[in-house]
Amino acid sequence: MSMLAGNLDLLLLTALLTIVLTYAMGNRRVNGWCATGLYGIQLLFLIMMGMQYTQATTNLQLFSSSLTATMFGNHLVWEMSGLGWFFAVITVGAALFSSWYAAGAWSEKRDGMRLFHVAMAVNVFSMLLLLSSGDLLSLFIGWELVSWASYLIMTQRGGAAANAAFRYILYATAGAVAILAAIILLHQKAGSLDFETVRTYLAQAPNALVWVIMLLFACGFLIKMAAVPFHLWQAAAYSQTPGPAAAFLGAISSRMGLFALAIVLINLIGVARLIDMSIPYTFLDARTLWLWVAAITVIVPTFIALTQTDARMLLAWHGIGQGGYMLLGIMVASPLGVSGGLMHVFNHASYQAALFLAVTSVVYRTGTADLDRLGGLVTRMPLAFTTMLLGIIGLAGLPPMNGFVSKWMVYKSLLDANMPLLFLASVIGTLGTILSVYKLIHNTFLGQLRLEYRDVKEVPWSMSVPMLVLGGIAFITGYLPGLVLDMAAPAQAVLGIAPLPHHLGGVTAATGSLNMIWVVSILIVSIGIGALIFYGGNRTSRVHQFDNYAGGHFLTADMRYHYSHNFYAGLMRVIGPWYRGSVQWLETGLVSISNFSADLANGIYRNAYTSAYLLFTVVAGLTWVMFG
Amino acid sequence: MMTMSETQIMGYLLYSGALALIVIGLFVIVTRHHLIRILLGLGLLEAGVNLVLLAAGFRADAQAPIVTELNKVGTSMVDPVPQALILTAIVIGVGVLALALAICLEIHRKYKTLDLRVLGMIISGHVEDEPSTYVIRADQVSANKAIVPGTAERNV
Amino acid sequence: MNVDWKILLVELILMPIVAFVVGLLLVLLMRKVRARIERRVGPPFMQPLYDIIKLYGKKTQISHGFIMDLGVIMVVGGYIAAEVFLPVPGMDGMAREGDLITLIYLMMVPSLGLALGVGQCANPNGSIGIARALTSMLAYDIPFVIVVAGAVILYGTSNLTEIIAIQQAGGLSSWGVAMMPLLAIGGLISSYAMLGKEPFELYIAPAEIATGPMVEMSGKYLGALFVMQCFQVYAVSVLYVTLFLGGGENWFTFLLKIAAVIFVSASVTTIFPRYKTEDAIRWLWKWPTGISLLGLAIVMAK
Amino acid sequence: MSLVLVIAIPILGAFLLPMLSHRSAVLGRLFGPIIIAVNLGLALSIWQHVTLNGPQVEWIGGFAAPLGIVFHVDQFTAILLLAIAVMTILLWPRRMEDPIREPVLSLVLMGAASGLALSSDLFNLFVFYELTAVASYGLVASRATGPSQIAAIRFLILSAAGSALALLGIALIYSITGSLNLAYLAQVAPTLLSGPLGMSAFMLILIGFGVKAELFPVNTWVPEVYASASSRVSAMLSGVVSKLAMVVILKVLITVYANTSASLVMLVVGLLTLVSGELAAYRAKDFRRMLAFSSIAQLGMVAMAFSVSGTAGLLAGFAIMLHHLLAKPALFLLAERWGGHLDRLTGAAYSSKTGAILFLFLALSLIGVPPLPGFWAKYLLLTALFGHDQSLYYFAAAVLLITTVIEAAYLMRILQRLYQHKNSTLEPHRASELVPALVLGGTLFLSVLVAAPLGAALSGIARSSADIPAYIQRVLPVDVPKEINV
Repeated sequence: MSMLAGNLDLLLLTALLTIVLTYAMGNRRVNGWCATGLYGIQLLFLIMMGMQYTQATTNLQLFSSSLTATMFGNHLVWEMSGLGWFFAVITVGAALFSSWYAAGAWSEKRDGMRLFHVAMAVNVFSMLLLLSSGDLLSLFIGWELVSWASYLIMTQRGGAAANAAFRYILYATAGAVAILAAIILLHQKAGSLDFETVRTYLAQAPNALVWVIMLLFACGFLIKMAAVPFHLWQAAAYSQTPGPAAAFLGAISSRMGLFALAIVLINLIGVARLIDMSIPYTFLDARTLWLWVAAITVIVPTFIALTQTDARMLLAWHGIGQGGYMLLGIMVASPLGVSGGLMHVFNHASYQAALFLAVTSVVYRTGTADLDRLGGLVTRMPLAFTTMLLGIIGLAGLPPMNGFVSKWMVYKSLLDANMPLLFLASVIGTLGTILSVYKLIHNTFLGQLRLEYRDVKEVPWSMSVPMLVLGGIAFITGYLPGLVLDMAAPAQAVLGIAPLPHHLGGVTAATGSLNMIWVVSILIVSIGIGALIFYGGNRTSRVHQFDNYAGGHFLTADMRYHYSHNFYAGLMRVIGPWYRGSVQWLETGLVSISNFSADLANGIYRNAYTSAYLLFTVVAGLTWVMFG
Repeated sequence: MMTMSETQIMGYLLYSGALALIVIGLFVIVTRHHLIRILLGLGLLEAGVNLVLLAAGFRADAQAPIVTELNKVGTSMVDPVPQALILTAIVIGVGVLALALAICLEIHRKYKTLDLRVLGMIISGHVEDEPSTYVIRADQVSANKAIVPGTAERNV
Repeated sequence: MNVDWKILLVELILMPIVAFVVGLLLVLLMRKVRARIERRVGPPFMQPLYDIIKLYGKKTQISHGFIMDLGVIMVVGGYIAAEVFLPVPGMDGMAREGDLITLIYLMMVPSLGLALGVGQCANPNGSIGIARALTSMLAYDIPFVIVVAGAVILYGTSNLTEIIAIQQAGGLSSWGVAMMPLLAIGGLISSYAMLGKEPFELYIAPAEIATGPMVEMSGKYLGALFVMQCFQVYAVSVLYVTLFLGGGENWFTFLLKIAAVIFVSASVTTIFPRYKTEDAIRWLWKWPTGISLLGLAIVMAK
Repeated sequence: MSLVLVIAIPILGAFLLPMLSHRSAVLGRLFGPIIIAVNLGLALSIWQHVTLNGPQVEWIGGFAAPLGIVFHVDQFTAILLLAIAVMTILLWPRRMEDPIREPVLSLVLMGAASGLALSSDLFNLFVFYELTAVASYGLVASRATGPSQIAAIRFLILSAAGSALALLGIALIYSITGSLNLAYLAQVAPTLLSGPLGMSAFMLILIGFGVKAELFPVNTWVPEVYASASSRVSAMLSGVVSKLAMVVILKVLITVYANTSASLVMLVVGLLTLVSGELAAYRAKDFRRMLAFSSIAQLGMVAMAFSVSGTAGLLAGFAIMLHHLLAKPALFLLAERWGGHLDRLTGAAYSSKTGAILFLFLALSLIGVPPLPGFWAKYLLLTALFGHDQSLYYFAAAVLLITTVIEAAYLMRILQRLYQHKNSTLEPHRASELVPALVLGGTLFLSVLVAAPLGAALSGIARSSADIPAYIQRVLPVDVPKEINV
């Protein structure tokens, strides 16, 4: 056991060492490779931990670290559970690939790589700290560290990025104070903050109090997840972050909210209790409430993404939407659903990172991510195209990629739980995703090639390999989803959900099963047959990419005929009016209210009728004393 | 040999006088804008407060708290503590007043005015858009004069 | 999983072929029905097959690059894969390895392939066509998904063989069309919209080929699309039969039911004029969706 | 060893210093630091003595309470004495354009402040408070720029009027009870001072001392003074003097007006102070003014903490006070170069890196980011407020949480400015500002590392300070008659 305890210590120390070394090495090229190696070591430690989770009996095992403290009667402990482990693996993996990508040719053109790597390392360290928190107070400490670390990584580019990060940190602080309020309330009522006590207290606490605590917690954590109506900050902040860092953030950062939310809602309060807590005057209960929040979070950001004209913005908005699927799956709280939700965390991390890296490669070569200024790059950057193709198939949740598996599990669990409308909502989200990701790949890689990008080259191997590997992971875990399901099993056990019977290929159940080994193999074979049929036909003659016509006229390369702007005009004519931006108004309103009252307060101090205040106070005070 | 009722009358007189002084003082401080007048108001206020202290220590048909051969320790004396307090308070008040007047002189030398409104505008008007280590130049002051006409002339 | 590998292999080979043949017949049927309504004679029996062979044999085959080829290959391959998951009398194929939801998403792969292929053509008209195609996919899939949800909740399973078994066990009264008539109507409309025929044909726009996915599709590219059409018609009608008409007890009734589905919808819808894209969305999100939601409510109430 | 020395030595030194510096400039320049060093030593020995054998009481001139003057020192007082000495040495004027005035006044301030910390009878408190006030007027005006003098005179008028009112309150108390000794008052308060007259006495004292404690609305001098006085003086005022004024109020509150509606008044006043301070700081365009407003807000928090009766409130109050005592002077020292309109700060991080890092650290601590000490202070305050089972206290906690967001807003906005553009016109910090600031910031940082034992010790101190009966026992060993004269 001591060896294992040392394991978490080793992990945290290595993460700390990563910060120190990346700072020490400064802007040298080797810095990135060193960071990558250190992440590799951390991943190794995590895998060594994962070895312990062999069968159901060991799934609940905790890896305790020697890091503890006692503050004002609270005993803070840091120990990693299966849930934390699952997220930690994804975190370190995402950091590994991102810094690998950043270490190579990408860093040549840039300065300030020290800040980049340090920020990444700080993020990883604080996330590991959060994921290995053993009680609510240490959870909060880790939470705050993560928030500020993300601020650091978002703000590094300055300018617009700094503004987006500033907006983020305001949201994050608001969330943090909500969480703090909940924690202190719990501490007052339950007397302690370790999970066991809190769980037993909440079990017999009055409903009203549980409502308050749950809402406070959930608001705080949902802000990090950027769930509707807290979704405004995320896309801007992520899209302004330097490419690889954006890949890292998009892959895992906002999932920390999911992690904490799962602990509070599923582990501490418990689904049964959630179902009991019905909302007065409605037929809803607390669980349904969160399910619908998740469903709306699936739909709204996805259709906002549909309207974006910047590739990074588009991806970031989809990241928010995908978070909704995870929350849906976890809140269904059936074995299938929770496995689906957790698995989707992994899958999303893989293809989202791949997509961000692909877009970054395009930006690296062309200098823009504006979907109205690109096109036809497939012949120039085939590897980036391949990555993006794999990525978008995963993001859209179509076979054979891994995104399909996890989404299938979520759909199925919703149908099994007789929630057709939620199922409908999630499918609508998927359809919207298909539309928008096709727009992404079409406007970037397909269609007309602009003259200025005529002799654009593929990105160097140091950049293309990591993103291809990520795409490969997305495919392999789609082909053999059992791998990820095995990883998710301990997490599920920690959440107190019955284990999901699965095999390497997927899930087999009487009411409908999914065996991706068969599905994918058959898809591959039949695409092979399709190829045979195709190449069986008469031989084709290849024309040049610029050789094109429209309406009977030959189109020369210098005229723009790439149909990219306002791609879904017809659809927008229908749903365009539905984009109200009411949440935007809410935010603006709050800001202006605070500005107004601040001006008021400032005015009090500016033209200070000092002695008049004094007299007034005296009179007021004395009257209060006499008559109050 | 006073009667008890007269003692009460005395007390009422003392307290009401003190109250009057305090109210006048506060009134002056609040309503006047000229520094010297405000300082005078302060003086009134302090005097009123001291009077209250005195009244607190007042005792009918008693001697001054000084032990001489004709009034021994046994004989009834006025409570000495408040008088000590009043002395201290007066001393402090004088010190403060002196400092205040010194500062007033400095200010008048710089700005040629002792009108608190003008001074207030100087300090709050410029602090927002200038470095707080600013220096007020004469023309800026004259601008302030323009805002409140004739303030520069109205001085001690 | 203890299955007889030889039988399985035979099924896997046989099912797509059957699907193709039946699909040809169904396409013929549609064209005949339409011709009759328009008081024409209509094409001869083998016409659909002739078209495909002709297109594959054409001399001018313009390719705009590998992705175009890949897209077309995905179009055909995706449907071949999909057919294997559709149980037909006597052949379950892969139906136990992937359920209804899997099938629906497999049937989306070809449309993605088509989109990729057309996108590579760099023809603005093609891209416009794809944009319209995807839009109308969003339009007709919403009612269709409601129907699917209702069916799955009614039968309590998303396993197609189970669904068929349940209906055949209960006899006519337990058929989907009897149990959930409203959903059956919604399903019929949306699944017909899925075929891209009148009145939802704007994105294919055969009349004015200049704006549609096919604009750059010459020779076997178009041929592949014809093949896809056969598979598509087959898959959609079989799916409908499986969900609502109790599947096929034997091949005769099975084919009869499929033909009936196509006949009814084709003969009804041919007389309608074509919708603009946005009108199609509005219409599909109003009527079929409303009907299906009503049906869903009834199913949930049961 | 006598407590009086702590007060006497600096004041004596203040009188000697001019003569000495007339004799020889070098001696004059050395004299002040020597005095402070001596005081530091005294404070240390007091601290050690107190920690070894508990709180100490000293009757001046042998007169026993309630008539005599009493000095009382417990661990918290000792900490205050240490803080005063340390702050004075850290903020000691280096650049002597006028070798007499500032040093003398600082010494007087030090002595008076120590007296304020020590004395435990109302009139002594008043006297030392006035002394402190005079010294601080002088220090504010000593910069000899016009605005600083205007600020000084406005400050003076407000503060003098306030202290006159405080004296009125004291006079009322005396006329009711006939004594000014806090311990004695604590005994007789429930019977005598619980009436409206007693309460109005408290109101007057609160308003009077509230002027220096930066309580709303008698704190309008704060932005002007801190913006125009030299930043060392601002640091001293916001760091030490305001705290001591707050301590005076605290002494009156917990001894005389414990568990009356006075604590409610305290809460409301604190709440208003907090809100107005944070909001004003959110809109302030001048760096020093912003710091001033944020210090107002911090003192509002202290007031809120003290409004919670019992150990929890005291603990929270002490924590916030000590944290602010370290953080805000450091920020004011940074403001020596960074003062003025916020736009000047654009890119300042590149001209002085250390300053920027320090600002970042202090800002995060002020916002309350765990595990920095500021977080624990806020945590304690929230715990105290939530622990007090009243809706108004819950409301106060909610307001505190919301204002935290505003605080984050204005501090982050400045941080963002600091790192914005590489080209900065600002000259870097001088060592004479950076070194003290770094010392203060370093102390804060160390306190992170030893957070756990520190917290334990602090709660011990709070527990002992909250124990009023023991205090009464110490000050009034013999049970004096309840009534002297009325």
